[in-house]
Amino acid sequence: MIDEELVQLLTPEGERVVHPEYESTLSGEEIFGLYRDMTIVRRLCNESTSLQRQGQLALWAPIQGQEACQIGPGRALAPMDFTFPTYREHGIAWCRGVEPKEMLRLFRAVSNGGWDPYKYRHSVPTIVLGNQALNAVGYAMGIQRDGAEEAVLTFFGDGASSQGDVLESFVWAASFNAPVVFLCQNNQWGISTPMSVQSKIPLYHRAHGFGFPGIRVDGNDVLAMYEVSKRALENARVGGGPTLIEAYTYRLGAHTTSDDPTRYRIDAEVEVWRHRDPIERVKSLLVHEYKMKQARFDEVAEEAEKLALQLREDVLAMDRPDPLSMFDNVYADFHPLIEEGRQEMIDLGVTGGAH
Amino acid sequence: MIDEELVQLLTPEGERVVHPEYESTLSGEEIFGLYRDMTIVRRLCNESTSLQRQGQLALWAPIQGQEACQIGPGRALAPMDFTFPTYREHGIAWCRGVEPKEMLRLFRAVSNGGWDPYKYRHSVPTIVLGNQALNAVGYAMGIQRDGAEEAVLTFFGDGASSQGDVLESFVWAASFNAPVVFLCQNNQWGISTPMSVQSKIPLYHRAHGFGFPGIRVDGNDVLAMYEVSKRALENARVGGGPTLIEAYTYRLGAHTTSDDPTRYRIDAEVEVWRHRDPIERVKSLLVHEYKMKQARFDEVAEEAEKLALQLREDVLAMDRPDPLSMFDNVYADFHPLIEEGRQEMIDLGVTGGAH
Amino acid sequence: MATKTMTMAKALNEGLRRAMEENKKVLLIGEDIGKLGGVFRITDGLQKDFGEDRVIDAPLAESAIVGTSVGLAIRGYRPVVEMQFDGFVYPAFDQIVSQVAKLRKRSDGRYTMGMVIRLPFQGGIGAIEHHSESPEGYFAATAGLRVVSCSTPNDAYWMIQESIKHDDPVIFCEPKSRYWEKGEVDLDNPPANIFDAVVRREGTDVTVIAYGATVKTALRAADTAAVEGTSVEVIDLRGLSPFDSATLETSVKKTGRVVFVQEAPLTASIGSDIIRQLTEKCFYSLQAPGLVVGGYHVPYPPTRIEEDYRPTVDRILDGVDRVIGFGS
Amino acid sequence: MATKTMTMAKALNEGLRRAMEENKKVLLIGEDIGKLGGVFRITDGLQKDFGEDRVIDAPLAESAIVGTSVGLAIRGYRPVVEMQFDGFVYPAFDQIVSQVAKLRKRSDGRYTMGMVIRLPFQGGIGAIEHHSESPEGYFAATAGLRVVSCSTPNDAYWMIQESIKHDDPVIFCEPKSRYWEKGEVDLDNPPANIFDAVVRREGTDVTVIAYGATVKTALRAADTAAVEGTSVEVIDLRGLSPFDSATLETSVKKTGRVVFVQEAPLTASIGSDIIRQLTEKCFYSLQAPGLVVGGYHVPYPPTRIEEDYRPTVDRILDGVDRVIGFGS
Ligand SMILES: Cc1ncc(C[n+]2csc(CCOP(=O)(O)OP(=O)(O)O)c2C)c(N)n1
Ligand SMILES: Cc1ncc(C[n+]2csc(CCOP(=O)(O)OP(=O)(O)O)c2C)c(N)n1
Ligand SMILES: [Mg+2]
Ligand SMILES: [Mg+2]
Repeated sequence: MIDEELVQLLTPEGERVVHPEYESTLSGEEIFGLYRDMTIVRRLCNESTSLQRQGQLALWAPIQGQEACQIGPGRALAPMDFTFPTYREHGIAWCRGVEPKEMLRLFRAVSNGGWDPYKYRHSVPTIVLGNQALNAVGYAMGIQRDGAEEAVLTFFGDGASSQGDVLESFVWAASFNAPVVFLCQNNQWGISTPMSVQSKIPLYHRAHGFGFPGIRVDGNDVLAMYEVSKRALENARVGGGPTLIEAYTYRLGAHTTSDDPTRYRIDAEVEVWRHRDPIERVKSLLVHEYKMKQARFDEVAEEAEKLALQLREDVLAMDRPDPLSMFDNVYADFHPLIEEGRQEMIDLGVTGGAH
Repeated sequence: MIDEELVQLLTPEGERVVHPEYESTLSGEEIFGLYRDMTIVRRLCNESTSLQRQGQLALWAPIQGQEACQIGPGRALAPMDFTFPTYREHGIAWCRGVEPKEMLRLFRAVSNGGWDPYKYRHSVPTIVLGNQALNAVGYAMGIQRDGAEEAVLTFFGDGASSQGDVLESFVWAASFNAPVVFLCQNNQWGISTPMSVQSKIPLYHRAHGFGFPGIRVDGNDVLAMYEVSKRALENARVGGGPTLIEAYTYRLGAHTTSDDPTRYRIDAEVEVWRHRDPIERVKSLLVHEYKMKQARFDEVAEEAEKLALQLREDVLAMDRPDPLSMFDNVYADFHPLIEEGRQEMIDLGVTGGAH
Repeated sequence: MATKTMTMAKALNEGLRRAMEENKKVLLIGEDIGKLGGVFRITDGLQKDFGEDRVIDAPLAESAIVGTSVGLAIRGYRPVVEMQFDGFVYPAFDQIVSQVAKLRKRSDGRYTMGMVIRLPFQGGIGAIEHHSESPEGYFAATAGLRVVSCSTPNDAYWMIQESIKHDDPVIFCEPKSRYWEKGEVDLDNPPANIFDAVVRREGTDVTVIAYGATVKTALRAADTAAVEGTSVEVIDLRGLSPFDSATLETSVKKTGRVVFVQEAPLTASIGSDIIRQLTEKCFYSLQAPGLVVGGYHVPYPPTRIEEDYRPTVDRILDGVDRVIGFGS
Repeated sequence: MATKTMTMAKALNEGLRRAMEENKKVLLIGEDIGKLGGVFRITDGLQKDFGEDRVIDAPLAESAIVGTSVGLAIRGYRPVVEMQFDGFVYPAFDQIVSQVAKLRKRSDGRYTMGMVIRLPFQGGIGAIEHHSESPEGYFAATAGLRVVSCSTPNDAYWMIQESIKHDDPVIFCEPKSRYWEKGEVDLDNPPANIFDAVVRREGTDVTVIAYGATVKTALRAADTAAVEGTSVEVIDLRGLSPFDSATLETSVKKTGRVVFVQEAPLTASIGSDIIRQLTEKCFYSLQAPGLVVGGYHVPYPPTRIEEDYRPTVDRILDGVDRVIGFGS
């Protein structure tokens, strides 16, 4: 896996790597912050998986193994930047301040979105693969027209990289020199489809063919993810145009809780990647270079535990929406079919709220 | 225009160029054949333009300036290869043996196609930009499954290169190592949209990002177009996978007879390209290197003239189709709405044939 | 100013200009809409006056045109998209159905998809394939969208402005065969309820409902019918989805007979649905089942025979005769 | 062999297997259909038995899946496409509408688009957005396509084979909420006229027409109605476009009342159109206007409330009551 092209600042063993172009600018405390983020996000993800197993969620899309891909760029964002996620960007949502219970509204099937995208500057999830890449470029074109120093960060997977929408978004980003950073989490799998079906060569090369920089980063190295994202975002903000970052990583868990990965991949592969865990290597660095005590890690574990319990409580309290709410926010303005539907439902005596 | 990347075997002045990788393999008579093809195609194109001006065609899409882009690859094809054109591939159609009057059925608005695609191994025109690139890859996948040594050649323009379908076709061609050659005629304009809106860098680079070779050829040099296409097709036939050929050329005429290019481009630009005429340079070569006499060229002109007159005659004789024919070939099998429609039309007393 | 005679193309151009003057957030985006002014010249001169940032010549990709417009709308802009022809809207279908139509809902009302997709639609111009389609039914069937169509220069002028002001996404269907027809445009006084149906000609025997290019054909049919002693009421639908049921019901209750005219084939079409609804609402008034006169269930034919596909005066009159003669 | 009890999922799997055995030109193509057997396991085991060349795991791009299938069909293959979910067919809409539906016509009958697009459709499985849609109306409205749907394992088994054999492109709508329900499959004797409507339960008071998942709901509603003394005839439409008008007319002429049940919203829908046609054909028999009970005009809601969106037994009964009580 570790090839020459890959930007890596921290080995799986937690040792620093000297890279000709990038170096980590973060203090020990800042790195600890990233450790904390990743640990919490993983704990929340585990809680969500078990909530799903217990029938409390319709579905869950785990991010185990991909925490660094999201926490790195998530913390590299400036407050006014805007992000366009898919269904798996829980780490980004966390960095943007979305409340965990808001993230789970979609998965509890009580909402098709879940949070206020303007409040967090984090768009609602896009499930139709690739659509968001074009929406992100459009938003970035809006930034240009406003003359603002902001950037857009958008996400897609190795699978979605084959979608026309993603590829068209490269054309547009290049053509308009739009302030957008494309973050492709190449976790090797699109459900059961291995990366090799989507491309025989590394995905970051695509960008070059469209005329903008592409770069492959060790997606399990949060320091590298942070630095590379930061520079790409800064570059975008000041008119330097788009960048494609390929975060080379691995989906340790199932595609979603509906998936059975034993059907299409072998344990040995998963094991190899377990040894490249993004959290462990940072912990190792913190212990060895910054001499952080176990107590600090325990504190984080405790905090994560509390948040997980809180999330569980919040999810259980999340009621079935009032069926009449399906008529809300479809149109901004009066629409006769909405009024008719609402009236019909009332006449049918459909009762709102929990059941 | 003439940059280092460009494969050129013949200068606009008709002088041979030595290229490290390609050399012309054609005899004087074969080159004369290409001259003849180009001359005839141009003459037929001019006739079609005037037929349109006289109200005999609904529309015409001229190929002036792009003859070499089509005659080169058209003559490089093997009989069993299959081609997927757009609306402007009259030169390819000619090489495949499609009768000129068949090419014009679309433009006289008496058919949505015009010829038997299996007879000529040349698909019907695709007007929705980019669709054909995917169809071509699918056909190529069929060749693979048949274990046949055949290749597919498909066409699109610089404008269409931005379409998701074209870009997805690159993904698929690479993934399946499909025996397909993509021929992008970069004629600098997509109607009024200059090439720079579609890409800031040469289009052939795109292929590299998808993991297969891309090559830029002087699209006004029929010798280069022939050799490069031939090698790419051969390579495809023997399992070497796809190639993208960017034929760097120029649309000398209007986009179609409905278009007014004076609104968006200056005469000077057109003039520059007139001096790079694909036919003139071959003629110059034939005169200087092969000492061909004017009589031979006159013969071709005469032949072209005859064909043009024949075309005119054929077009004028091309009757309005029987309105009832709109119900034919929609479905393979019985469909009640087709029968109802047909009956309704008969009851309305709609008469068939010319009026 | 008062009123001015102009083509529908010019009226749309003036309407776009005024919308851009009144709101800096209005942007135009489409293929060849800059220097060329669009293949129908609807945006003629606008890039010159408003700049390349507000009149955007798009790379050639419809999904991207709509997809980036979604992002621009999220950023607070009001994109007005030009689709070059009806038959080229399909590459953008996914963005329209999955994002444009649903983002307000998905964001619980935070996102406003204040966006117009202009669609030169219907046939009648002798074009080649894909340039004469009537895809409006696909959009009418999609919750979250509004679909409208204009049939006169005055309506075109005001409707495009109203559509741009609207906070919902509007599929704006322009009858391309009528672009060059002239009419009076009142530049000062917007008509009331521009998306409601309007009675274009009063009549007592049969109601004929039409929209876009077929309104004029319906009016011509009414002229002919009048000569033969049949009084046809012609209604221009304007808002296709939602549509103004009240005006239609009033008319159908009066005439007891209704013919719907569209260029689209009938299956799962707007006309079919409106006839179903009118049947429900006017059941006891109807002397005959409502009919739809539309395109046949075939791909749009080569245009040398398109006039046998589109609803002609003859075919409309045949429909009128059928509802009058029904049962006898 | 005779008959065997199996789920609809298994019946489809067996039907595909048999089609592949009988014709070497039959290929399957779709996302995750190989080792995984598709997210619904409909293609389970087929790649193992027929190889990667005949059961093709596609790169993730629906337009390409359909676009390459077109090319394969031109080459003489019979591609059977799996769309992973209804809501992901839209990226392929352009290829379906512009190529699949029109190439036979454009080539004057030389090209045979013998191709099946399998679409797990309708809701009821508690999924997240885009996994519960009913896009069949878009395809029914498109000339050149056929649209069918199955509601029992036996029909599923035979219909998929018939669709694959058919020389026209078939949009094959599979009611995903019924995949796991079992039924008898007669492996030897194909039912006659498998695309024609079939009376699933005889009745005299009201005709209820349904397809896909709603057939079972309609049957349950008929059970309940029977208890209340109303005799409901339930018809499974099967062929959605074209549809078998004769069977419907016979029933409606007998009952005088008709309710159409679908999950799709009503505007420009299949139900609307069939009601319009039945109204025309059975005008004097109808005691009440035909009704459509369907989805509301909103994006498919979060699935915790999907059962209030989909036609329930209650809503169907309400429709039945309305056509019975009409006018009184
Ligand atoms: C247009 C579209 N097609 C199919 C799907 C179904 N689907 C959901 S996730 C997925 C795989 C995505 O793989 P990738 O892009 O690598 O993202 P990952 O799940 O690995 O994060 C598929 C096929 C979809 N959501 N959208
Ligand atoms: C999907 C689609 N969008 C728009 C059009 C309208 N259109 C026809 S040709 C053309 C320009 C094409 O430019 P290019 O691909 O460079 O080909 P050229 O005409 O130069 O040969 C456009 C926009 C179309 N045919 N299909
Ligand atoms: Mg992946
Ligand atoms: Mg071009």
